[in-house]
Amino acid sequence: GSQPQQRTLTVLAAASLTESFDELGKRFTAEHPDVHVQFDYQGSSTLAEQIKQGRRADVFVSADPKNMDKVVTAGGVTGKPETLATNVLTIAVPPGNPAGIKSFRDLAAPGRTVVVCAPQVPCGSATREVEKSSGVQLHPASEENDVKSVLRKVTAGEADAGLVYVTDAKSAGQKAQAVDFPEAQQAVNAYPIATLKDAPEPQLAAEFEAFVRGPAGREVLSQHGFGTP
Amino acid sequence: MPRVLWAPAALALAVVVLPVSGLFTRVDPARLPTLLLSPAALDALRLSVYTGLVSTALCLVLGVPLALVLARTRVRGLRVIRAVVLLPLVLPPVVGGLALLYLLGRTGPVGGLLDVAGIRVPYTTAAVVLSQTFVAMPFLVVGLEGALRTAGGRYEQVAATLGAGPWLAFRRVTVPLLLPALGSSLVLTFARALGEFGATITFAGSLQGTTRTLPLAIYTAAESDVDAAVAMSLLLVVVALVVIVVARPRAVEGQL
Amino acid sequence: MPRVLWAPAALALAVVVLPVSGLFTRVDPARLPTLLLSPAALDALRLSVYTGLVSTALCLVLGVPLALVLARTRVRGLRVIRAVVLLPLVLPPVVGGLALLYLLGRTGPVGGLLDVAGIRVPYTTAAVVLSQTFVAMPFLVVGLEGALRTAGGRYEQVAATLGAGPWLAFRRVTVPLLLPALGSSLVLTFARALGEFGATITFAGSLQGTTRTLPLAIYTAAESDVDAAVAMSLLLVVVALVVIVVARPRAVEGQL
Amino acid sequence: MSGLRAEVEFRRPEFTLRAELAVAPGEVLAVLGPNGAGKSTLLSVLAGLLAPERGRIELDDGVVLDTDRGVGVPTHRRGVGLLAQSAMLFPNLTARENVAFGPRAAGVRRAAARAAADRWLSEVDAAGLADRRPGQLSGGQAQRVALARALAAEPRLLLLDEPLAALDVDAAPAMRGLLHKVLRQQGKPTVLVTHDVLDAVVLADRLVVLLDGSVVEQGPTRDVLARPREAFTARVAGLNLLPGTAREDGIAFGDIVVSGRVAEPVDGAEPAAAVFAPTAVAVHREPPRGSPRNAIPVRLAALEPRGDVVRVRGVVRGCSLAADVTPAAVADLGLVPDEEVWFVVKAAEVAIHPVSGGSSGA
Amino acid sequence: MSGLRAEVEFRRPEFTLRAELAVAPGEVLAVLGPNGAGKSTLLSVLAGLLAPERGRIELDDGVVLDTDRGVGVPTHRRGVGLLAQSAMLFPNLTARENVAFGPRAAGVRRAAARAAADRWLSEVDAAGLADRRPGQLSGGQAQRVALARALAAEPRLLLLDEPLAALDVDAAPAMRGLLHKVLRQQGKPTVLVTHDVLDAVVLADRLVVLLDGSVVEQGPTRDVLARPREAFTARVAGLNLLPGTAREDGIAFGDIVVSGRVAEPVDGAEPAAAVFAPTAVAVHREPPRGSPRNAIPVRLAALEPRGDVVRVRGVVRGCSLAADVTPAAVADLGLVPDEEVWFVVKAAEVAIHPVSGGSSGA
Ligand SMILES: Nc1ncnc2c1ncn2[C@@H]1O[C@H](COP(=O)(O)OP(=O)(O)OP(=O)(O)O)[C@@H](O)[C@H]1O
Ligand SMILES: Nc1ncnc2c1ncn2[C@@H]1O[C@H](COP(=O)(O)OP(=O)(O)OP(=O)(O)O)[C@@H](O)[C@H]1O
Ligand code: MOO
Ligand SMILES: [Mg+2]
Ligand SMILES: [Mg+2]
Repeated sequence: GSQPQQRTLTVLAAASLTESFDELGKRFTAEHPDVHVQFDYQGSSTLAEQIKQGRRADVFVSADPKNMDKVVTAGGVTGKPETLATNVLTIAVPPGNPAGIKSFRDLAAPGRTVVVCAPQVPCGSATREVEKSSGVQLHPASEENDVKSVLRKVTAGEADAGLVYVTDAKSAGQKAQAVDFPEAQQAVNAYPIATLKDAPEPQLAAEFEAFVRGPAGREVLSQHGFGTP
Repeated sequence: MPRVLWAPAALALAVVVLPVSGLFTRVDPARLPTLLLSPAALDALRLSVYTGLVSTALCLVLGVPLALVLARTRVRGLRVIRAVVLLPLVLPPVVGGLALLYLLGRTGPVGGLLDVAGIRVPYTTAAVVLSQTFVAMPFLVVGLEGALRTAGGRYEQVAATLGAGPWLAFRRVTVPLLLPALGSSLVLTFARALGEFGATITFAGSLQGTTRTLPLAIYTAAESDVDAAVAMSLLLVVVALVVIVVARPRAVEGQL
Repeated sequence: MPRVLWAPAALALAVVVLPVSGLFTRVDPARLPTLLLSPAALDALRLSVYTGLVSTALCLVLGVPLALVLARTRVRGLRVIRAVVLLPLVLPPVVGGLALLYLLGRTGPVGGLLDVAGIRVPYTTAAVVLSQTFVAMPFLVVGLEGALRTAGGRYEQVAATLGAGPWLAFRRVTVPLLLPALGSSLVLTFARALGEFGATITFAGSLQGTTRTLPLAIYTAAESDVDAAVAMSLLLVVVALVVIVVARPRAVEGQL
Repeated sequence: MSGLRAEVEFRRPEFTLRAELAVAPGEVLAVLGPNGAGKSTLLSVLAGLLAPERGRIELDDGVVLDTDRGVGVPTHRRGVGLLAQSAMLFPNLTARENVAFGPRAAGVRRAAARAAADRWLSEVDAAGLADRRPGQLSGGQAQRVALARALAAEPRLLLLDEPLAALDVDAAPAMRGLLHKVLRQQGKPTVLVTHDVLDAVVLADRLVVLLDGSVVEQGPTRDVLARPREAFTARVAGLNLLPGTAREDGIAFGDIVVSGRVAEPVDGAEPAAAVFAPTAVAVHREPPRGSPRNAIPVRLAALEPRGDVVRVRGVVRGCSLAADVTPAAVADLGLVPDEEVWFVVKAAEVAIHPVSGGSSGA
Repeated sequence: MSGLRAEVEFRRPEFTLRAELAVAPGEVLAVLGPNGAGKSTLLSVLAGLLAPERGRIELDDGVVLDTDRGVGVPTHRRGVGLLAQSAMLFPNLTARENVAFGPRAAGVRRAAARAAADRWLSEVDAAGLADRRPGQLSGGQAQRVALARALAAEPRLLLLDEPLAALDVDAAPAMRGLLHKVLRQQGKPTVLVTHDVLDAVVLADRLVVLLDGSVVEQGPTRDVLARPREAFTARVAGLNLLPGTAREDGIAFGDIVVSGRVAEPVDGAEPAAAVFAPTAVAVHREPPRGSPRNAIPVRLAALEPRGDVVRVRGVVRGCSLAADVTPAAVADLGLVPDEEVWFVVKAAEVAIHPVSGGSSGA
């Protein structure tokens, strides 16, 4: 639409938020017809680096506190980041669970092809924590750079199991099943949100932040499998 | 041509054709129109073709002279320059994007100056073009330089004896003789620009209509819907094929 | 060479050199040894060089015959084949990786057969090589085909009048005449293989020592430590430069 | 019959080559003809580098081409050696390696092939150039090496396209002598394209004249050159040929009568030609009076010194005649192009030949 | 002086070219020499395609090269036209476009350049080829177009490298005539490399003979050819030259005495040469008895028919002599290479010339 006085809000969000934020964006625009919300979904660390290099945007949502901290340290945000949502690991298996995986321990059994995230990325560090606390040592076939790559291996039938976030397993729909496991609670991942210091639209940014942290946000996020604080 | 060579040639073709054809059998034809005609896909297509053409043109205008310098002059340290030109080839594109960001970002030496002048390059369509130019340039330079080395020199001399200055000889003799190589180099350059992902997403970000080219859109789509990503790849492939099949015959297959 | 062309040539060089040099000024020399000599970096380096060389060799063995077929024969539908060969160039590497996965994965038509035979390609070093071969093949084929078109045909005829069969003529006449183009094409091919990321991570995964090549390691490192990533890029660049500067002069700069 | 036997038809837009020829082993067939007549094309067809629309080529009792039966032996198995108009030395090989290429292709071991190459190089007086690359050779040196390369391959059929054109006065006769020796010794059929009638006379047993893609004359060299039926052949042979209709003791060329010795009986009013050597022609400013001579009025076209004489070219009714006179005579007469002068020739020096059909003419 | 004035020294490993020459406007300088003597190299240096180690070249009163002062005008601003040994037509342009290239480069408008090209193409009798690409031309046709291209550029200095070598008997004289006309008309200096003494005689005012990179003879064409001081020149001129030491009425060549007409006074024991035409030489199996003739014992090296005569080559003490005899005589005598025969020549036919230094020899 080309209303006069169209305003644009730019949101930089972790890639795992793609579906839920797309929907939230639509709802927000419905409430503010003069606002166009632009999303850029990328890995949190890339976004953090871009903000440090002077990227101008209004809102940043990181998939982990670490990358948010980088931006905070660089003086990139106004106010204090708040936790927007949480996410926990689950075991994604191909439909029908051909390898018959029922627990985290099953993943360590020989002959199973298991794919996880690399320790450098948030889902990988969560995996490490679960391994440590449960004492189960995994022998993954691959340590992927992002959680979607893990999921892709599972949906393609190339892995017997993959450790992904609950939200990712959910987004796969029919192509994957989730096997939840209790040890996952040892590594709950938090998604901090903050308004950026150089925000061209600080007012709108605050409104958007309030909106996603409010009831609408909570509803959509939990629909997609996120936990809410 | 030795007959034996048909076997490896067929195998080479298979290496390319089998995976690609397998891929496209997976696309659900019923969903195809919806996937391809979505505003996101069309915006991405438009942006990709536009930036791809602009950056190919940039590579042409800047790269041809560089190839000439490399092939025709005897400056000290030419070998080092030649190696440097190849760097974007081996640099992972993401690192290339970081490099551009460090140079032209607000805190970068050049970006800082531009910022004062009120010009901001990162996260604009110009940044997409720059990323693509950066990664695609070596394709043009290397391809042309080889061709320039094998042919041309003697004909340029003939042109000089007919009174043609360097510029005329270049336009009327060197360029036409170079056309086949230029054609294939341009195809490679354009293809590389069209497929560019890592440097673009790092340096230009990924905003629909401004910086989200087809590969970026495919990547974004792949996060949620692999089928959509594959369908969009199909779009990219078709665009590339059209460009190649339509543009190439004259430049490349035309007998010289 | 017209003097005017020095200006764009210099600009072309700047497009490449400035970002890269800026990148390296950001690396902290004190941390460099630690970063580069970490087992992760060394493993990745070893794997990258090994797979890069193997896949370049594969491209050579398969791609040269294909280029010959494209340049020297008059089969119907040659133009389509030529366009198809270019597909990996434009396909986003991730999609290429998916294609390989669908073909050679456990559930794929070929992978299923292999699985029965107890052979598994994904997650192995072979998968890395295949990914690199897939994306790098067009570089060899396109580069060579252009060169084959411009030169060689008449000399092959001379060889035939001297009693040389196609194979001998190929080995002793075509190949030597092709060396400059082959040299530059091989450099491009190797560079592309060395920098390959998307297809590899999709098809082969990323495991230190087995499938995590330098670009994958750089990517992984970039998630947590950009400086480490840049340092490793430096390593990749140095390797590539060594290969180019050491290997190229004979093949490319040697006067023919 | 062994040797070469060929009948080919090759078409290009605006050009068709039709030729039928036979060359016995040890025999040399010279092919003459103006630029663009199809000489190089003929050699390419014989070598198998160009595929004729229609044709049949037999070599040493084997069929190497038969378009009717779909037989087409590829070049490298025909055993033909072709020395092309441009040397086309492999730029990446030294002169020696170039010459050794043929023997190597024939399976000769490296050392033996090198030795053969060195032998052939010294035959063409290029032994000192063995280690040079083609780019470091002069034009004539390259042509010599190419000749050595063609000979070293010891083909069953040798095709030579102007092999001596680039050679200097010392090299050309030496090379001509070498070819003479080699071609006889080896007992192979040879087809030799040349612009130099000398090559044809020295080297060839038989002669074919190509004009615009067609064979217009064919026969033993001496016969063809002695009794040329085509103006081109006559000019090649260095003889004048004036076409006309037969008369009692000569020919009528329009209102000009040229008398001469009738070599073969000619019926009156049949087409015939008067043939005479340029050396037999004197140039006069006035028609000579009261002596039994032929006097032909011509317009001077060109003056070309040839060694110790000057060849004076005159045109009469579109027909070109030559007279060889001393430079002193040219100076005395003050000859200048476009002047009208008289070409005078004694009847005893003129031979009258019958000419088939209307093929010869001005 | 306007015209060309050059003094150059160009070095390659194993080869050095040293030449000093001057060509006046409208004058044609022919350069003769064996293959590899440096003729093409000389032209390249004059054209500016090769940079000599040392040298100075003046063209029309301007200095285009002076290594001492660091002057080096690039080729395209020298205004030289070079017709190289190979045609080197631009493969992507038609014949007409090739010829129009020079005029276009000189700033002539498209239509005018086309017209000029067509004019030059018809001058070289290649009008019908205007729309062909070089790949579709025969060897001789390509050379004609290249000649037209070089002439159409209307250079200040014309450099021609064997312009007529590939042309047929009809084209060569015509082209020679064309060159003759053009070169005089245009009043430009021309350097013409040739292997054919005929070209030199017809076209050149002066002659330079290059041997192994050095100028060994230089002077008006007739003079040099009439009194060759080098065996090579003599052979080019078609004359025999027998070096020796002067005697009262001839020369002594080892124990062989050759008498003749002394053209210039020669002091006894000075180096001198006997010069005589091959046509003056008779071949005998036995030394002729009782008649005042020179009889030189030779070993037969080669027999080369030349049109209506056979050139018989004999070698005496490493010195090559030629005799032109009729084929009938060759047949009668049954001459075969390697035989010992006598070359007999009347003293009246032998000219005795003084020779400078020891430069001439066997
Ligand atoms: N590749 C080609 N395509 C089209 N026409 C050609 C081609 N090559 C030669 N021709 C034409 O075919 C005819 C015969 O050419 P060819 O080369 O056989 O002549 P030639 O007798 O060898 O002449 P020359 O004495 O000049 O070498 C000429 O009219 C020439 O222009
Ligand atoms: N590019 C080169 N590199 C090295 N040596 C060369 C090169 N070109 C020619 N030569 C050598 O230089 C000498 C002179 O060569 P040039 O081409 O000038 O001879 P030329 O007199 O033109 O002979 P021709 O009559 O055979 O054409 C020869 O010995 C030749 O082998
Ligand atoms: O930053 Mo992510 O959501 O783990 O890709
Ligand atoms: Mg020819
Ligand atoms: Mg030469």
